[in-house]
Amino acid sequence: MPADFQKNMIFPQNADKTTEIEMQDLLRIENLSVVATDKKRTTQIVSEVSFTVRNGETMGIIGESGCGKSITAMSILKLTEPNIHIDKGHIYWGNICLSELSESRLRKICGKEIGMIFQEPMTSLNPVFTIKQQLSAPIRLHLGLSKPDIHQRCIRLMEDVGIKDPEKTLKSYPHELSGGMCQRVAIAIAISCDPQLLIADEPTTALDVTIQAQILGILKNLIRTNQMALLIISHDMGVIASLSENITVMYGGEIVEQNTRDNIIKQSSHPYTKKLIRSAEELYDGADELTLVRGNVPRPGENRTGCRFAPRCDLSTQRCHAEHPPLVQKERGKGTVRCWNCR
Amino acid sequence: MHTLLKIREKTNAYILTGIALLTIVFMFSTIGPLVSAFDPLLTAPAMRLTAPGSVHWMGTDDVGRDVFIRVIYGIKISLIIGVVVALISGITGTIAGVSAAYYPITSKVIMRIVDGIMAFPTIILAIVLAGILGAGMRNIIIALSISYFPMIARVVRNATAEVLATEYVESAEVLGKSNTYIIFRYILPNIASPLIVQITYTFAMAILNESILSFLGVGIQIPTPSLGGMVSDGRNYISTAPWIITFPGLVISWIVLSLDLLGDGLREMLDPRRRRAS
Amino acid sequence: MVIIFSFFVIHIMPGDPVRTLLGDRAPAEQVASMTKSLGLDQPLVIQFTVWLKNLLHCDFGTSISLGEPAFSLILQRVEPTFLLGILGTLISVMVGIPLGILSVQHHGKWTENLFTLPALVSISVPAFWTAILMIQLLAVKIHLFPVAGYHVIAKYGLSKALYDLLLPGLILGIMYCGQIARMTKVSTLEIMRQDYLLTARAAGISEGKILYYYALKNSLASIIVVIGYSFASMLAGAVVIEQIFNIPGLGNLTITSILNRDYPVIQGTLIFVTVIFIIINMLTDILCAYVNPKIKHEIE
Amino acid sequence: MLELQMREQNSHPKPPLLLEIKNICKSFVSKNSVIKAVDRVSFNIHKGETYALVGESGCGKTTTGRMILRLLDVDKGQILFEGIPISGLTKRQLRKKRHTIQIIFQNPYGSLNPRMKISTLLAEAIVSRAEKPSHIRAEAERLLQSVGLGKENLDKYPHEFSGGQRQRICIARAIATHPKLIICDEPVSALDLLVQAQILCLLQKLQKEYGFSYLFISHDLSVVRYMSDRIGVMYNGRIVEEGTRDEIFKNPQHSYTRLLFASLPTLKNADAFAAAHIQKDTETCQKVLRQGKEHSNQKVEVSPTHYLLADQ
Repeated sequence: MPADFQKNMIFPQNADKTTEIEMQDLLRIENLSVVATDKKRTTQIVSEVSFTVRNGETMGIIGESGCGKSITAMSILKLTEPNIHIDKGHIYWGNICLSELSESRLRKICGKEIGMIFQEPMTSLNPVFTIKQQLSAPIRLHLGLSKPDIHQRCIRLMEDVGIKDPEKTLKSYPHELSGGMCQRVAIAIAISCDPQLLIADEPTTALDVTIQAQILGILKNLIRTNQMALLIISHDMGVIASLSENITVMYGGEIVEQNTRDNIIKQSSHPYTKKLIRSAEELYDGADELTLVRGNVPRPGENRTGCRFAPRCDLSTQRCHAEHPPLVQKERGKGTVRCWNCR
Repeated sequence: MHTLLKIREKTNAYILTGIALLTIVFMFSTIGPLVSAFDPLLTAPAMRLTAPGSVHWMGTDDVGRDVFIRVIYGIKISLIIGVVVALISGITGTIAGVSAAYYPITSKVIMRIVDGIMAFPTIILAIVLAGILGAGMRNIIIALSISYFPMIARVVRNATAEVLATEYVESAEVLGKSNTYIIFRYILPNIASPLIVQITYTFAMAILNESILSFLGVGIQIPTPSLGGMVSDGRNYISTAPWIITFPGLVISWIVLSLDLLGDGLREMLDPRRRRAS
Repeated sequence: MVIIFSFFVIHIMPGDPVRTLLGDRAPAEQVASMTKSLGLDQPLVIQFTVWLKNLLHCDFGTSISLGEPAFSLILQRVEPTFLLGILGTLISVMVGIPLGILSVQHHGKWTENLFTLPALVSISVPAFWTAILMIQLLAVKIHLFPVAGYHVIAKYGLSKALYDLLLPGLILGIMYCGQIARMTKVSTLEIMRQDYLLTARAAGISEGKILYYYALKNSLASIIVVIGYSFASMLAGAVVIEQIFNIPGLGNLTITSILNRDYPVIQGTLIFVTVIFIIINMLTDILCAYVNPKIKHEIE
Repeated sequence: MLELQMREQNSHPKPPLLLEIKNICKSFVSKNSVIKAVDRVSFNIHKGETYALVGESGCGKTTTGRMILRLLDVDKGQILFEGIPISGLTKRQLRKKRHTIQIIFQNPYGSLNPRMKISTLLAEAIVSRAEKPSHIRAEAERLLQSVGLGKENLDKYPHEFSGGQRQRICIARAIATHPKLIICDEPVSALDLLVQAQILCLLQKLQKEYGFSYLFISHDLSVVRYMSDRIGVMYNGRIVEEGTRDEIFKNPQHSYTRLLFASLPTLKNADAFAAAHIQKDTETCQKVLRQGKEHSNQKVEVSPTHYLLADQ
């Protein structure tokens, strides 16, 4: 089914046009800026973020807390708090501009073409509905299957995410399941209508390492068998590295480097990425001394002349403090980087 | 200074409106006696049932007493009862609630008593208590305080239990701090928000219920002016002299509404979940 | 447990009940004989067991002013009060829940005040005052409703009884709808912040369905608690309304017995109302557990 | 056991014992069942050493820490701190002893009283020390500086700081009492990677400076590797394997320990990692799960310092 899925895909806007366009770019984010407004001021949380997720491809966004990675993901389906909204830029799903779509049409894409899972498995399922009720709701809504078909599909989905006793689990309520099980169910809900893209926002952060490994395994398996694209967001380099082909590194609300995974891990350019990789390696592989980066992550809304990493960077020059570097194509090799000192 | 600024930043329209409305009532009741030449108890049969006018701003009642000055005194009594009930039930409720959360054995006893009292509907309890104790301001205060302290005790107990479960209280225990220290420096400051909100509501409810008690004749006794009692007195003259009951009723609603506004506003402002989000 | 308390609360009261009954100037021997006849000279524990034994036989003692058994007096008066409570609850639910939901829907906009202010006003305005004004306006002036009184169902049928209770029920309903609206708003707003609604949104469930079906089912448990509580308080709050509308209900009985110092009846009504209060609490607990299985899990 | 200890002391001259835990048990009773949170756990901590308890959530490591602090009482067994049984102390004695063991919690947002200024928070800790310094404020400034924060922060409230900074304040509070043992309950798991490194380094630096011991509780093997001298791997309330850091990392024996290692995502074989897990690990996990419930009390010794619990 996944193979001809792409061919049969019809967009509600202009059905005949889509068949001609080569569906390469699944999700394209262009110059996305997100702001938070309260009574008195607006704070820029995400600025000029652009990236593309192609069909069947996996993209990982890594960054520390407060770097805007989750907000970026949430803005795609407009799931942010009401006071946080897109200021500039566009989000394209194929050739539909999601950021200009009406609420009701956006909801038709949510769940059907794009699935999403969240960080806290224990709170991401509704406590007053059974697993079956929650799992069958999007199936009924988007696919309009008959009751026995829905049940069949539920069972299959449960098996897909590695749940041993699907019939019993379907009847239970979320509080009767463990965190790992809840996350499996959440994944099942997200992929229930065979979306082409799965957005996973810190899917394993709240889980134990052994469970994390299982969930990562399940995700890997799913994207391979369903030929699904994945946008995974995490602060954990290990998680990102194990799932994504391309990596976007975010810092202080903007992209600092973008490249394939191997290039990021082996020959990253930006000082921040370097530090991040180095720290991860040291922790995972064991080191007697840890690399230290002084200072703290900038808070959204702090003054923003110059490079955002400059105050913590060992290589920063006067120019770094004075001028904000643009995100440019690297001179050698693929990828983009935002730094005055490395091109 | 810093906290003051923060408070101003977060103050919402409800609180401001509530405070403004309360201030007006308060001003009214302080300035009122100074500008009005009448005595709240002085009857003037000749002037009975006079419509509101330039002399009697709110008219006169069935025995010719000036409604305006009686309303003013009624406000005073209502406010005093409200404040005292809120304070008494606030303090006893806090003591009961904190000790119930803190000491497991006391907890059982106190919470049984609290549950026992709360099993009675508040108004019935207050009426019965006031009926048994006899009318009069002191007894009303006692009756209302007994009726309301369980609610506060419960709120305080739950809030305290929440605070006790936090790691910062544990960190104080690990430092070897005494229970008294923890209660005063850790628990009380951190349960202040829900407590203040609950006390504000109690204030409002006490005023409302005092007027009900007085209306039913088990509250403030005649001839002392009370808002509820005035409505009761004016009942029979509603078609001829509606002003007798209109003004006191309006004033009760005014006071209670402003306190409820204040309470809702405070709750919204002090809500820990909102604070975390900001 | 609570029954024990309803006994002791009354006995802890300051003042000798006999003195209260007979007045301060009653002769000493009359007080003594009265005390004896009421069994008040015996130790508290024995008094309590006797009282409890009688209680099990639904015997609250005999009314002093009316000379009838308190229990049958109470039973006679239950009908209008219950009917009034049910009517009031229905009205308050029908007004309160929509008000609450609408204020959630308009949360953060100025229009929110359109729905929260009426709720606030309904909590704040004293019911006895509105009742009097309403009678004057709707019953006396335009004869829409009967002014006062009550026709027993057995004699006159349900519709007549309901017609009598419509205006008082409306006033009670309006009085308590504020609380229901407030709870609906607060708990639904709380639920709307939960992560699981994010999951539902991400699955493409429409915003309307999320509010009316998903979130409301979650907040239903706390709304039910308030409904149960306001039904119970309505039975109590009927005290005032019954007085004004001259309805021969429980509240009316309470007030008369308090004013007459009719001690057994006071105690009887108090226990009766309390037992009903407890039954309602139990019912709401069961209902909550049914609505929200997680609560059931926590209780177990 | 005793023999083992003696041999241990013969082969390596070790610093004196600070904390001895002997067969402690703790169960929690809920209405339906009894959960054995900690089951026959024994280990020792020497002066100046870092002992790590590794395990996943619910394995009983946090409960163990809380029992050492006597925030919880033990059901069975004994905890000796400097040879004195902790459970035997009266409340007053305990309060006087409190300052010798301190704790750093996982969540830096919940472990500082939000209504207190930093200066008060620190002063509160300083005065509970046995001998009090004459200038509390000066001492507070010194403490702040030693955890890498400026003294201008003294008059701020906790909510003005980031997670990493708050954790520094927690550390300052913990060391303010001059403790002999600090229990670090997942001190970095709520922090970002780069901040984690900062805090871990700070903890190491302070240990060198003050010479206290750490009981380092964590679920994260990579953090543990950096911090610990000896490691106890906990599973289902029991220590299933104990050894020095190198022994555990180079030669893990128990299947659960191995599973933990296998679950650790790395950068080197990232691609293979997740792929490998889908088939292999559900089976391994099931096996481990079965084993965990049926451990005997018999210890299999790998080396004088390295043992594991035998399957039944």
